[in-house]
Amino acid sequence: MKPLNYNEKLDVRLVLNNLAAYRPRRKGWTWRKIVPNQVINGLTYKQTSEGLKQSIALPAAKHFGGIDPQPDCVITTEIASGRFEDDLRRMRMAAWHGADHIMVIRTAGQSHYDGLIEGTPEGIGGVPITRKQIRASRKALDLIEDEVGRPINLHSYVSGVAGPEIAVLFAEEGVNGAHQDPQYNVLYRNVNMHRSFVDAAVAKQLMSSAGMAQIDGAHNANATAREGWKVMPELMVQHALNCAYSRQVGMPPENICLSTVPPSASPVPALSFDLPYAVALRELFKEYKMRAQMNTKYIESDAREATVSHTLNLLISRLTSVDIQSTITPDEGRNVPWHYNNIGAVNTAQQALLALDGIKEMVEIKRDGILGERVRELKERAVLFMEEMLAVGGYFSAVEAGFFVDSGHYPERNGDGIARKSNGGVAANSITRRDTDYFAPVCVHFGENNVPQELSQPCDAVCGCTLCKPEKIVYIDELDEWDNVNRRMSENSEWQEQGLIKPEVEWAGDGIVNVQMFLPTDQRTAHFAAIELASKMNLSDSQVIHKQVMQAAEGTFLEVKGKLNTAIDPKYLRMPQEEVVLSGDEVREAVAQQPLRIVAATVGSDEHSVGLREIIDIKHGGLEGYGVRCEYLGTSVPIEKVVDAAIELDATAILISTIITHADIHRINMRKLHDLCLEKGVRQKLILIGGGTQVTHEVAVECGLDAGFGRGTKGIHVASFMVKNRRERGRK
Amino acid sequence: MKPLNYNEKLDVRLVLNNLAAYRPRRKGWTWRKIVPNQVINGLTYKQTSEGLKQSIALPAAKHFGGIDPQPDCVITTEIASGRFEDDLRRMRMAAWHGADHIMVIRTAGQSHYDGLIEGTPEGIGGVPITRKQIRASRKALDLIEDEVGRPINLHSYVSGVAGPEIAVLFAEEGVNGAHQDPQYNVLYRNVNMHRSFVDAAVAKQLMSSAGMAQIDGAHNANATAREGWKVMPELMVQHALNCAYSRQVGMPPENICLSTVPPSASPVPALSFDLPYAVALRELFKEYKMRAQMNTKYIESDAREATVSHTLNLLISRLTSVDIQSTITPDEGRNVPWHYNNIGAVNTAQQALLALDGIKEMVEIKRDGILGERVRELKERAVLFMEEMLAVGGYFSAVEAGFFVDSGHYPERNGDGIARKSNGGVAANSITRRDTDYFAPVCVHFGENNVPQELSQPCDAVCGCTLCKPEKIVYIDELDEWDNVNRRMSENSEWQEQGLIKPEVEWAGDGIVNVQMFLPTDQRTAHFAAIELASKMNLSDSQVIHKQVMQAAEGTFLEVKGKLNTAIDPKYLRMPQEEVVLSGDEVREAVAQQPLRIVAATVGSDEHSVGLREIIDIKHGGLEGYGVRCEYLGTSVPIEKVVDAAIELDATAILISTIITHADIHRINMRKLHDLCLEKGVRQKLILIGGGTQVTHEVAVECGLDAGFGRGTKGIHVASFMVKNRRERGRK
Amino acid sequence: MHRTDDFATRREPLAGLSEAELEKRFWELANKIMEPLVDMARTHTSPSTERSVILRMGFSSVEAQQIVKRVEDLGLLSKGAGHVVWRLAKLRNSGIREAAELLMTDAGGTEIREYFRGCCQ
Amino acid sequence: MHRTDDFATRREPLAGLSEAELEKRFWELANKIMEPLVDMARTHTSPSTERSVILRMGFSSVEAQQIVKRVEDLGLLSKGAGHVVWRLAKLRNSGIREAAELLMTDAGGTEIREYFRGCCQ
Repeated sequence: MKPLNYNEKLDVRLVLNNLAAYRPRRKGWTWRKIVPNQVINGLTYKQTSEGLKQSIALPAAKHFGGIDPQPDCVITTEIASGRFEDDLRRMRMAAWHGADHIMVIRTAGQSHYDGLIEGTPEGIGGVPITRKQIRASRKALDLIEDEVGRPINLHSYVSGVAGPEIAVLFAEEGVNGAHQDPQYNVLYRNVNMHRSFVDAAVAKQLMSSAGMAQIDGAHNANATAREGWKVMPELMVQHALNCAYSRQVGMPPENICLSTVPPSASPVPALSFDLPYAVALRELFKEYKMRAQMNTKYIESDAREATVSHTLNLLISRLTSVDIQSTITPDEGRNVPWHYNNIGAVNTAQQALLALDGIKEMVEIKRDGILGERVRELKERAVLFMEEMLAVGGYFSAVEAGFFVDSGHYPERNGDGIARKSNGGVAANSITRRDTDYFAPVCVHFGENNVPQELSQPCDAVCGCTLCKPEKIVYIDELDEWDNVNRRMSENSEWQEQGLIKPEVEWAGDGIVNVQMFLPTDQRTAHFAAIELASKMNLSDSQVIHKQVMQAAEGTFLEVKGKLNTAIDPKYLRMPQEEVVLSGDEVREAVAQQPLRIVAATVGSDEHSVGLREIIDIKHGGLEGYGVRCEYLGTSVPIEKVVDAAIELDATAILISTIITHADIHRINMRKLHDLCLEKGVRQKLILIGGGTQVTHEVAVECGLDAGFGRGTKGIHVASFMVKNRRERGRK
Repeated sequence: MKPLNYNEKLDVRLVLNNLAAYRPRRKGWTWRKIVPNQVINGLTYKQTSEGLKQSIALPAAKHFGGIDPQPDCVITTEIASGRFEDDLRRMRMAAWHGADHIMVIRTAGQSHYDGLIEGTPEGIGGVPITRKQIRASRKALDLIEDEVGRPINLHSYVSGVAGPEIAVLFAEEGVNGAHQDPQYNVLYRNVNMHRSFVDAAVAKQLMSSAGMAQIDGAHNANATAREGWKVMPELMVQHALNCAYSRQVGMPPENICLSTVPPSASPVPALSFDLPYAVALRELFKEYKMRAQMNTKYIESDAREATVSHTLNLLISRLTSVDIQSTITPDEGRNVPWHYNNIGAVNTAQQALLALDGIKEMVEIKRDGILGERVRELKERAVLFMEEMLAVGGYFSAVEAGFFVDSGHYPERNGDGIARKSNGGVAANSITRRDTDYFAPVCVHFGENNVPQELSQPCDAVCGCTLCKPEKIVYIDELDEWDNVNRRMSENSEWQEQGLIKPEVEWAGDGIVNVQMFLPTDQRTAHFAAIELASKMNLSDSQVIHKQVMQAAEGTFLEVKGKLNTAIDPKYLRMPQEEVVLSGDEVREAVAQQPLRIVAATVGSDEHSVGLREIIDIKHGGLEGYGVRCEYLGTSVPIEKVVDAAIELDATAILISTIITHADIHRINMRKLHDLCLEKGVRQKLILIGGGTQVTHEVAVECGLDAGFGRGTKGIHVASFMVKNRRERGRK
Repeated sequence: MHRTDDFATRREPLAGLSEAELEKRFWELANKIMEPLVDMARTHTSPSTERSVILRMGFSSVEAQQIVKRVEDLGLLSKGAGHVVWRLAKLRNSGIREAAELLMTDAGGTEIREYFRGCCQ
Repeated sequence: MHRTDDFATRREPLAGLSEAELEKRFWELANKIMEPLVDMARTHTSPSTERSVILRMGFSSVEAQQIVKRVEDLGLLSKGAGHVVWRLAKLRNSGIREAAELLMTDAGGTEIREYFRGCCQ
C-alpha cells in the first residue's frame, strides 16, 4: 500500500486487500527514544522523547510556535468500538495526538470462547480478536507509524480459555503487547484455576519469544472493591504472583509490566492513599515496568470530574515513575469511548506529563514520616497475606477460601471475597497430565517435551513450525457470511461513496450527537424536558447520559445524546471560498510599491488589546513586519474617533477589534463602522476589517465589512487580504 | 424575607422589594473555620474547614456516603452574566457547590465612568456595580448563606476614576472584598497615574474601615505578556508596590491579598516556572494572603484543556499555600461563563484540593537545588527592577519609560512595555493640592484634614457621616426607565409566570444549548457542515465555539452553540409518576409477613457485577438487609438459566443487570426476559426488574418489564418497588 | 527600550547578600518607591475623593456630582467640597442640605467664594 | 470469613525486619506460592495448549479444533496432539496434513490408538 497522505482518509478497503499475504515487519515491544534535557523552542524538558514527524499539538501550543513535545513514557489509548473497521480510523487519530500504544479491547464473552475466532464479526464493548482483525490493524498501524514517524505498539488480551492459541496468534502476527495474568481468569472470568495456570505458562513462553510486553490484571481488584484502597495489600500480592510465575516460566523482567491504578479518588484525600501505594510498588517491583492506568472505579458520568481525577493520577506517575501511561476516556463512566474522548484522554496525559516535566528535581517524596510508615505497613500487610496463603495450603486453597477481592483491609476480612472452586469454573477438569513420552513438535513450547533424539530442534519433526516458517501460517478470511466487515461496510457504502457527512461517535454514520443544556428546574422535570427538547431538535433515541443538579430548585445541567438522521452533502454546502494567502514576499513587495496605511483600534468598551496588538506588532510577525504603517489608537475607542482618524491619515484600511461579544456587541460595532463610513462618504475608499475571538468572516461581511478574522489569525492573513482586496478594487 | 426553601426558586421580585430599607447585617471579610485533622466518614483530612448545612456534593461522593468536605481556603466564583437578576440565581447554585466568595465582574467601561452608576442597567461582560445591585446581591446572599450555613463574601472592583466613591459605597453596603490596585488603573485602564494614586489612598482607607479584603491587580501583566513567565520579576514588583502603598496608607496586612497566577501552562514545562515563582512569592510576601487564581492566559476554547491546566494550578496552591482559591470557568476561553461552568470550575477546585489534602506531609519542596536557584534569581531580578526604577526617578518616571508589561525577562527589555504619560490618560490633571485649611467633615478620610478644633471627630460637623449613621445613606432605585431590571423581567414574565422551561446558559430564557459532534471530515468542511446540522436541529444563531482536529482527513470534533426557540410546558410533559419509596421498616415488615425471594444475575456476556452485588448485599444496604432472600447466579448468565432458576426456586421476582449497552444489548436482554417468561407461562407471577447504568424505568417498561433501575439505585428502591408491586397484584 | 538579559553582571552587587538581606532590600526599595506617592496622596485631592466626602455627608451620588462640579467651577476644590458645603451652612446657620442647594445659586457661590478669598493656600 | 483488622498483633514478627529483609521475604513468599503451579504447568497440558501446538504445525484454527477434539476423543491428549499427528505421519510415511486427515477416519484413529497402547504413561 502506498504511504498515507495526511489529508486523505485511510482507505479501509485497501487495508483489507490481500491480507493473506501480509506479514508484520517487526516483532516485540518498542519504547520511546528518550532525549535527556531536550530543548524545544527555547524550553528545556527533562522527561521527553524524540518528536514526531507529523502530529497535532495541544490547543495551547499555538502560543509557543506549535511545539508538540512527546513525554518519555509510552502513551496508551484503549479502543473499544466493537467494529474494527472503525477502530482503524480511531487509531490514526490517536497516533496523530501522540498515542503509541493501541490497546484493542476484546469483545465481551471472548474469554469463554474455547478457541480462536476468525473473520470480522461485530463485537460488544470491543472487537472479537481474530487473525484478520490483527493483520488489518497491524497493517494500518504500519502505515500510520510511517506517517507520524514513531513505532506504534498494538496490544490485546491473552486471557480466557484459549490463551495458548491466542498467544501463538499474537506471536505469529507481531502483536506487541498483551494482558496476561492467570489470576484474572480465575477471579474475574471464572475460568478453572488449574486450566488457567497451565495455559498461562505456555502463553507466557510464546509471548516472551515474540518480545511482547506483558501487563498483568491486578488493577481489577481495585475496580471491584467498594473502597478501592482497602485492597492495596492484595493488589501487591497479585502483582507479585504474576511476576513470580512469569519469571519462573522464563519471561525476562524488562517485559513484565504491572498494571497499577491509583486506588482512590476525591472527595477522598486521595493522595494520602495513592502516593504511599505508588511508592511501595516502585520499591518492591523495581525490576519491573510500571503501566499506570487512570482510576476507573470512581468515574461517574461527569467528564469534567473524570478529567480532574485523571490529571491527579498523572501527578502520581510523575512523582514516582511510569513506563506506560494508560489513558481512560472521560466518558468511560457513561458509554464505550467516543472518538473524540479517546483523543481527549490522550491529550490530558500529554498535557499533564509535560506540565509536570522535571517535578522530581523540585519536589521530593518524604520517605520518612507518615508516607514511609504507610509504605512499610503496605509491605507488611502483603507479606502477611502471602504467609497466610501458604498456611492454608497455597494458592489454590487460598482462592477457594475467598482470600481475594475481599473488601476488608487485609488482615481484616469481610467475607465477601471471590471464592472459586478448584474443580469448578469454565473448563473445569480440562487439564491432562503429560505422559513421559509427551511430545510437541514445535518451538517455544513450555514444559516437559520429550523431543525424539533424532531431531535437533522439536519443529524439525514437521519441517519447521509457523514461528520458524511464517509462510506456513494458515490465514482464514471470513467464516460468517452475514457478520463481517464487508457486509457492514456495504450497508454504509451508499452515503460514504457519495461523500456524505454524518455525525458519529463510535461507528461510521451512527448519527449520534451530544447536547449540553441547562434547564432552570428540578432534576426530574429537567430530565423529561430535556428528552422532549431533544425531540424538538429532531433527535431520535434520545437518552440523558449525564445530569448534575446545580441547585435543587434553580436548575439542572444535562447532557442528552441522540441520533440525528441527517447527512450533509458537501457538494451543496454553502462554504465561502477559502482565502488563498499570499506569501510574505509578495505582500512585502506589493506594500513597497504602494504604501499601505491602517488605523486600528479596540472599540466599544472593550479593554482587551492583546489580539489586535499581536496582529500589528512586528515582533509577533504582525503587519508592521510587512511594511504596513499602523496607527494604533488603543482600547475602548469610539467608532467615530476611528473613522475620523482614518480620514485624517488617509488610511487604506480600518481594523477594529471587539473581544467581548455580549449582547452581540461585536455585530453592532461592525455595523456601525460600515454605516458611519457610508455616511462620511469614505466607505468605498476604505477596506473595513473586523476582528475578535468570536468574529468570523461571514459575520463581518453580513455586517457590511469587507472581511472578518477570528481565532488563530496571523498578521500575514490580514496583510494578504488587504493587498488582494486593494488589487480587486483597482480592477473594478 | 422568609428563609429560602431548598426546593423553591429564589424569588428575585421579593429580593427587590423594599431594598431602600435593607442594611447589611455585618461588614468585613470572613475566612472559613478550619478544623484540623477532621474525620469525615472514617477519612482523616488535614486541610478542611467546617461543613455546610446544605450542599451538593461532588458526583463521586455517592461512593462515600455523600460526604462533602470543605477545603480550608475560601473558594471564589466569578460571575459575569451582565444581568444581575440572573447573577443572583447563579450565586445560589455556586454557594450550594461550596463557593463562599462571589466575585461580581463589573461591566466593561465602568472604569472610565467618573462617578457612581445607579439602578440596574444591563452590562457587558459583567454588571454595572450600583447601590441597588449590591443591596440586592447582599440581601440574596444573606438568604443563601443562611441556607448553606456559611458566610459568603461579596466582592467587586474599586478601580477606575471613581475609586473613592465606590469604596464609600462598598463600605456602606457591607461589600466584603474588592480589587484595589492603582497600578491596574494606570497600566490597563489608562487612568492618569497621579489621579489613580491619590484616589487609591482614600479608597484603601475606606476599605480598611469596613474590614474588606483587598486583592491586587498584578495578575494582569501575566495575561498581557506573550510568555507569561517572563514577567515574573515585574509581577513581584507590582505586588510589592501595592502592598507597600496599602500598608503606608494604613491597611492591615491580614486584609491584603496578592492576586497570583501560575504564569505558564502546558505544553510548556509549566511546573518549572510556576513552582519556583509560587515559592518566591510566599517567602517574600509572608505577611500577606495569597489569592491564587487559575491561569487564563493560555486558555483556549477547549474546556478539557482548561480543566487540566486548572487542576495543575491547584497543585501549586497545595504545594505552597493558598488563602483564597479563585476559579476560572473552563469556558472562559470562548464566552462569558455559562451557569454550569461556574459550577464546574468550583467543583474542580474542591475536587483537586481534597484529593491533594495533606500533600505537604508526604512531599517536600527541595528548597536547595534548581528550585532554590530560581527563587533566588527571581528575587534578585525584582530587586534590580526596583533599583532601576529609583535610578530613573521613581515610579512615575519608570512608568513613563515603559518599564511595565515589557515582554522581556527583566533586566532584558523588549521595548514593548505599556508606557503612560504622567500628564496623560483618562482624568489627566485632575488632582488638586489641598490647601492648609482643607477640611473633609467625614470619618475615615485619608490625608491632611484640618478638622476644626471644636469638633471631637470630623463628622460631628455634619451630625454624623453615613459610616456612623447609615440611615443617612441616600438610596436611588432606578434612573433609567428603559434599561432596568423590572423591564427586563417583564419581558420574560409571560413564560416565567406560566412556569415554562427554556434552556439557558447566561440569562433566563436565552434558549442556548451546546451541541458536541464529531464529523468525519476536514476542519473547514466540518465547520460549515456543523452549522448546517445545527439548523436541522432547529437551532438559530448557530456558532462554532470550539473545534479540534482529530486528524486532518479523518475528522474534526466541534461544539456548536445555538438558540432553541422552544419552551416546554411541564403541565404537558409526559412524566411517569414518581415512585414513593417505602420506609425501611415498612419493607421489612411486609417481607416478614410474606417472604420475598428473588433470583438475580448479570446477563448476556456482561462480566461486571459490582452494581447488582451492591443492590443485593446486606453490607451495602442491599435487599438482604430487608429480609429478602436472594439467589445470585453470577455474571454472564443466559436468560434461560435465570428464568429456570426463578421457576425452580418459586421466586417472587427476577432482577437482571446489564452494564454494557453496546448495540442496545440491554434492551434485547430485557425483552428476551419478558418474552421467555410469557412463553413459560410465568410472566404474571413474576415481578421482572432490569438494572444497569444506562437502564431507565421507561426503557425497562417499554421492553416489557415491570421496572427499571439505573444509576444511583439503592437496595431500598428495589425492595420498596417489589413490596408495592406485589400489593398491587394482590388487589387485581 | 531594548536590552539583552544582562542579569549575570547586574546581579553581582547582590550576590553577597544573604536571603534575609535580599528580602529586606526588596521591601526597602518598594517602600521607598511608594513614599513620595503616599505624600502626594496625603496632600492632594481629586473630584472622586471629594464626591466620596459628599456621599458620606448624606448626599446621593447624583447630588455629589453636582456639588463637586460646582465646587470645582468655583475653584474651591482645594478647600474640600465638604468643607465648602459645611462652611456655607455655618455662615447661614442652615442645615447641610439647604447649604448645598444654596451653593448651586449665584448668591451662594458668591458668598462662599468671598469667604475663602485670601484664605490660606 | 470475617475478621477484624488485627494487623498490629500479626505484624509483630515482621517488626524487626529491615526494609531489605522484608522485601526479600516478600519475594520468597511469592516464589514459593507459585512454584507448585509452575510444576503443574510443566507436567500438564490442556486442549488450548494442544491446539496451540497444532496451530504452530501449520494448521488453521478450524482444523486445530477438530484435530484436538479427535485426539481427546481418542484419549491421547497426554501424548501431545502434535505428537499424535506426527506419529501417524511417521507410521504412514505421509505428510503432516495427510496424517491429520487420516486421524479423522476410523482407520487412522484405530491405528494411532494401537500404536500408543501400552506406551509409557
